[in-house]
Amino acid sequence: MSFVEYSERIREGDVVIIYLGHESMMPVKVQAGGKTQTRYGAIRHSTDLIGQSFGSKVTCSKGGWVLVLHPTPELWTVSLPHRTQILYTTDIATITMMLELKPGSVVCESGTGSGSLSHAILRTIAPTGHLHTVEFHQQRAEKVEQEFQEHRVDHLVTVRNQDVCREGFGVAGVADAVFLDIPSPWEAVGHAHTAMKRHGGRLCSFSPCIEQVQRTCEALTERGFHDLSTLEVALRVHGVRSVGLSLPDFGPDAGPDAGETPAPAPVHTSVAIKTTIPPREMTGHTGYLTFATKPRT
Amino acid sequence: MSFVEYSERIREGDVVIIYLGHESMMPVKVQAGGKTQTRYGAIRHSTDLIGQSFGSKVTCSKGGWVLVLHPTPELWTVSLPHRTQILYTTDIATITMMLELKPGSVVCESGTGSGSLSHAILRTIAPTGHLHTVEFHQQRAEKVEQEFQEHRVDHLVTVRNQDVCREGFGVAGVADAVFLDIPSPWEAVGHAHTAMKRHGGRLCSFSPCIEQVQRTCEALTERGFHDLSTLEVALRVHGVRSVGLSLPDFGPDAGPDAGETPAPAPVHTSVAIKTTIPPREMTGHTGYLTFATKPRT
Amino acid sequence: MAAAEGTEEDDAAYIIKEGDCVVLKRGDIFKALKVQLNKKVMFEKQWLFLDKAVGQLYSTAFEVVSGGHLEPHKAKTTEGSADTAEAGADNRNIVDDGKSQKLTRDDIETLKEQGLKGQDIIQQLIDNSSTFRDKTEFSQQKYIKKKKKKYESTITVLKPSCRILAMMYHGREPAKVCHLRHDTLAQMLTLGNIHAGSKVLVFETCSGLVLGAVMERMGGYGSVVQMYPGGEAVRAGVESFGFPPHFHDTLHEFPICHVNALLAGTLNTAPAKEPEADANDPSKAGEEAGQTDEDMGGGGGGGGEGGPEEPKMETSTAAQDKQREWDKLKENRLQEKKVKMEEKRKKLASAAALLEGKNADGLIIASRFHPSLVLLGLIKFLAPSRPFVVYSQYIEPLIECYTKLKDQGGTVNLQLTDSWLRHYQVLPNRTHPVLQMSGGGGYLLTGTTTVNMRNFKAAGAQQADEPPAPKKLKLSGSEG
Amino acid sequence: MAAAEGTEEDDAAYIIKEGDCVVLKRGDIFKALKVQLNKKVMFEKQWLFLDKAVGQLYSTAFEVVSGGHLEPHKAKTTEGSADTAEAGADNRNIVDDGKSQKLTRDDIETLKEQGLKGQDIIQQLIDNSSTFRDKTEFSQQKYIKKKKKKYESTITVLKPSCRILAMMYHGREPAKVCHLRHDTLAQMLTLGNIHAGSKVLVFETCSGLVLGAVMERMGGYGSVVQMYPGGEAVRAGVESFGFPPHFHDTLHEFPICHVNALLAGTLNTAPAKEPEADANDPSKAGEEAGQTDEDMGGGGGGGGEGGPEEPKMETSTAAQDKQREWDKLKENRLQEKKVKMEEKRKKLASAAALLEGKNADGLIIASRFHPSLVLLGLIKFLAPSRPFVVYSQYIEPLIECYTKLKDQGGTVNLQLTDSWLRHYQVLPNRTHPVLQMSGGGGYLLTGTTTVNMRNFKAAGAQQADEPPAPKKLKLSGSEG
Repeated sequence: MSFVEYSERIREGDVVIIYLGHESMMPVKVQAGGKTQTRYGAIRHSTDLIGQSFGSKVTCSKGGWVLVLHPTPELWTVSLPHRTQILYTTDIATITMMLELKPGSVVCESGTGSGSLSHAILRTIAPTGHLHTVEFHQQRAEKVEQEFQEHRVDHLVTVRNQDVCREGFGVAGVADAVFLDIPSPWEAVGHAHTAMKRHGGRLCSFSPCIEQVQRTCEALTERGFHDLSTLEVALRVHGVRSVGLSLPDFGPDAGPDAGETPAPAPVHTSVAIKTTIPPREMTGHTGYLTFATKPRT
Repeated sequence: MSFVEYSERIREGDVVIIYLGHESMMPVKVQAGGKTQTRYGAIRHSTDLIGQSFGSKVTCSKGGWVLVLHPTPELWTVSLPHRTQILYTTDIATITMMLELKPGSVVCESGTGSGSLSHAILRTIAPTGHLHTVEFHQQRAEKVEQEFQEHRVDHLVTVRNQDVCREGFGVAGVADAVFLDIPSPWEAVGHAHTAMKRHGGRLCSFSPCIEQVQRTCEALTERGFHDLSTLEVALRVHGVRSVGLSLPDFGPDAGPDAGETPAPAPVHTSVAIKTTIPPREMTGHTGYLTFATKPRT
Repeated sequence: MAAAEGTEEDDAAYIIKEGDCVVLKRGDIFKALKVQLNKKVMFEKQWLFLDKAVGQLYSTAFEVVSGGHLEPHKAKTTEGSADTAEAGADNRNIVDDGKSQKLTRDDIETLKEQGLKGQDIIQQLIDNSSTFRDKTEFSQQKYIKKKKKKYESTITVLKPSCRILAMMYHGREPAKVCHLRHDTLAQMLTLGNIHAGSKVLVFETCSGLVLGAVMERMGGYGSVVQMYPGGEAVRAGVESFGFPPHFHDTLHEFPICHVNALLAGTLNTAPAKEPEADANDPSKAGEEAGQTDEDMGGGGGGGGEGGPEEPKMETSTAAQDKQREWDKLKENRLQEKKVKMEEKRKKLASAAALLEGKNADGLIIASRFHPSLVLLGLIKFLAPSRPFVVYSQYIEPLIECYTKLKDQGGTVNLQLTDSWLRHYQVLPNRTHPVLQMSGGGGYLLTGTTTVNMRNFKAAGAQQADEPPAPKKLKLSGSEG
Repeated sequence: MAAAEGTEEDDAAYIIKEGDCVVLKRGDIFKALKVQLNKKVMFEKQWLFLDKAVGQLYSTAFEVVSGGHLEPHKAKTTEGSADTAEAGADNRNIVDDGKSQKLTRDDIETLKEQGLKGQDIIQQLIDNSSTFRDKTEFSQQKYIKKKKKKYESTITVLKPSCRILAMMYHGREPAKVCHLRHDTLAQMLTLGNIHAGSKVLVFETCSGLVLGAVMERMGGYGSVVQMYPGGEAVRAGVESFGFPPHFHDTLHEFPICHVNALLAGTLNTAPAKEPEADANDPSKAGEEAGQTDEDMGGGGGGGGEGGPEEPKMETSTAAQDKQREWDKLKENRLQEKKVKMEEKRKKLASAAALLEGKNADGLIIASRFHPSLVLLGLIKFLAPSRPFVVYSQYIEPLIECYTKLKDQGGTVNLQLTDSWLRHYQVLPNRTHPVLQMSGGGGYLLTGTTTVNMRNFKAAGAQQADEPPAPKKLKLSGSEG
């Protein structure tokens, strides 16, 4: 397995996703002799995982069972250890398309954070692209670098531990796309410009607050970026339900005695329909995505 | 008829709503001997309208027919002559509830504009409330005053032609609620405070741009308003449709000859379902509604 | 400039009194209750007494002090006050070692014992956090929110209103109001043109919230008829509005199991002939029913066993006494039952009188019942050119409803809608939509009746109420 | 700091060439076409020639000058430039008397004849409007937008991409892509984990847009199998992407009418035995099908009537000549037909070979077909632990789809979603969401296959793929 290539069977050293139930998943590094505790009991790596097919059921020591899934950037996003606020798949999907990422793209990213977006970028630009990701927090930079190795994507990525606003991305004239998720993106717009290819490219800045967007748009316009476009995408998950609707009883149609004696409390029958219900609460805002095009310079 | 009281039959002097088709309506003032041209032909007021029941079909001179409806603030909103951008029913409904309007409420409003919201306020505060509405544009103030008369709600409203930011609402300590729809609402916050009852009340400010909201919220907080809440409501109208879904033809199930000869282009059958389709474009933003409570002073 | 000076208002209307229906508010949480002296009430996992709120003004903020007593809170509302702290640009310097808070749990307990209020404790926590200033705004807010929930206990006592009760129900017990969101209720009241002086039919299974909302908008003028399913009209929520007594005179109720009979003209609202007794006064029914041309059925029963004021006659023996007591008890019970039945009959008669003219001005439906059947049954009571509004948590039944109305004709302006509601945080340099939003507020089908509705033709009159579209007329794409 | 210096790029890749697939852009309007010399093309009600774009760089903005020729536009992009005008606080002083514009129609025509460009004309209009400055920002924008549409003709020539083509289709011809919105397509590609080196099945009736989008993400690595209904695979939209030729080697096609046969192991992809001729080379089928263990059916037919290089033999008479010509024509036609059939057979064989292992890595469905039947038919070709994504313009069929998948088991992570997309205007003091927004982007059902999918049990194995929830486990409310 690797995060950029599917395999059929689990091998030692793989990272797999253990599916425990709806929206409950955990990543596990497979090691010969290793053991992982779940609420259904222990999973013994050597016998339960290694050599098994991805997508298999694994019976745990307590008799319960779980599924073992092939990792994907999307499953990683819902199961990774949070070291920061992370980007979720809805925004990631939009960013990937609007930055026009594809195999071979060279991308600059800052900050790396917990690496949620980084994995999705790597998946899309493999096997011939490269990601330059900058993270100012040393522990986080080290941790994510280790994860890239474990996920077998380290050959596609360079992690730099520096302040992008002061020191930039550490590359010049190479990037097809730049992504900014930092508190003051306007301070990094110049560095983004430097990192990008002469003939142009796409930039995206993610900011939760509109004031950040306003300052970033100003900086982008000043620096000569065009086609500025700020947008938001919100995902709504629908629950599928069978619900009963009561049928009203309007009483007997006619007859001279109708209404003479008080009718007994009528027994209402009901019909069942298949429908969806929205979540009570959904993520209504993560951040604004501002896209821009760097023209040829 | 009046905009605050239903009648069964059309009388001279009434304003009625002629329904020409979906989302196509026009208000008509009924006058003995009057005549109104529609695309279906002329309507003769004396014979076609006066004495007829609201909700009736009227056959026009060209043989086509239209419906004549009782006016309501909502039908007025979709048929009134626009002299400005107007507020629509979705915002109006939210404003009415969040300002806690009800019979007897005293309300201050500025600007009056085309009177779309004013009519809805009057409907709700009748028969014992009062609306003080301020419009700086003289022509508009005169026109709306005339409409209030024609709609038989003039006893419930005072129109003032002045600049609310400089001169306020012309009343003090009487309002249960204040509504602002002006370019710089922050300049009118003090006047709103003055207009409101000592024991408190509710305020709403409508602004299209977030910068206006920010300045207004600052002014409200400074002036001692609390429970600030900024929100947007967007309405989506669903079209009801019967659509056909093609059924895929996966070919004959088995048999040794299957695939021997190229299958003819299969004739797909389809199933029909009742469903809804969203509009291609909907009103995604009219303005931000900022609500606040004036505490007892 | 004609300045109308405000009249000085009477404070009495704004003072919290024993027996008042009030709403407690803490943050975004509401609870409706009646003010009762010496009564422990539970709010947000906290026991408290409302005694000390009595005599205070509405909208006063209280602190819950020891013993669950309320103490008026002189400072301004605390909401947002701690939010103005300085925010770090990012979290780069934060190491999560669990050592950033210098105050220990014991310290906090001591502060609490010293009588420090929630807001002060939070400020102490912030001041003693080595990392708070370095946290991003998002993290700071999360922190404050968490701590607020834990330490703050400012409670505001509010006068109930449709706005507050609708938010309360949707926030705390959405299932009790069929998940009707407050802004959707707002649309219903406006699209239904609910106003003073009209006659409105309401069919709801929303605990009375919708009924109460309609009554608030009617302001005690006009009539509301609650069309109810089952044995009894349910409307506990109406009580929470704390309407003045005369509002209730405008409220009528009619069990839908009599709808067909009423439409067929066979509903007998005259005093019932019971096997055991027929103590009824036929004149009363007419009195209540008012100026209606209703067919009152086969006339009332004869006189009865006398009124409740029947004079007592004394006897001497104990056995007789006992027998008499027994008889009396029995008779009282019978009497009570009769009175109740008579009341019920009168109610039915008065509601029937309102419905019989088939000239209601509005119809509001919001229930767990199939909206299509309910609407088609009740729309017959509407006058022409009147609005109706049907709420459903699900869209599918409203699609059916829409289709059937289109087929049978007699309505125009049909519109099937839903809406989304978005709240904003507006703070200097930290303005953005609130991160969590409601996933949905339900669906509405609205329309206007026409004269055709009355001469309702079962079929074959498809879309007869739409004028024939001439060729030049471009119809909007959103209609079938 | 390790600074990697960028290598100097070859401009050749960025130069517009004859025969290139390009996209024209004007405002928010896009049009995809091939660059052809001396060819009049229509764009936004304007005739133009692309000749002068050839040799220019991509993303160059052009002005359309007289004769429909393009002229590179040296200034910066004009978008938003006129928006920075000063705005009046309100419209109070505006009287709509139709006299506010000092320029007459003739003036404007004169300006145009003088060769004034659209942007300049608009500026002239603004300068000569007595009311523009007094209009509110909203009115100013409306004015500029209207005028821009009328007078501006700046056109940008872009290199096609999934982003641009998806916006183009949704904006101009939504019916051709089943109303699939570009952000929904973005979700599909990400949730489908589409990436280089995988084997992806696509079933679409979106003119090839979805297929092209998948191919772009695969970058020419791996295989895409278009599962197509009807007689021929439709994918005009793929052409608009302008992929390099080797991309097309990764594209395969399989008519769904052979799905059952393939699954039953009865599909014969060997050379067909035709009544008139059986010119087939059995070895070729194997060659194309590659390393598969596929059951090739009953073996290929025998040799044929020789290859196309059959030597010609001369004869003398005209009649013979005619006869010969006739024969040859006939033979050529037959030959052509055979070649075509052989190609088709080979295509089928190669696609069948890819499918037979039932080990595809992804499945994307976006069509006007009933998604439930399509998904249940095609999911069988997926390897376990692989994502699938089904798009539908309507939610109802996906509810059915969801229910059936739940019933039959073999999938997890089922999620039924829709999304909304909101654009913002960000301008000093005029920041707000764009007033118009899309009403809906369609619905997606996504999930992951499990091993069970293979040993698919028709029924009785309800939700067998969900681990049994222990009592302490709180399941989210959003799952049935």
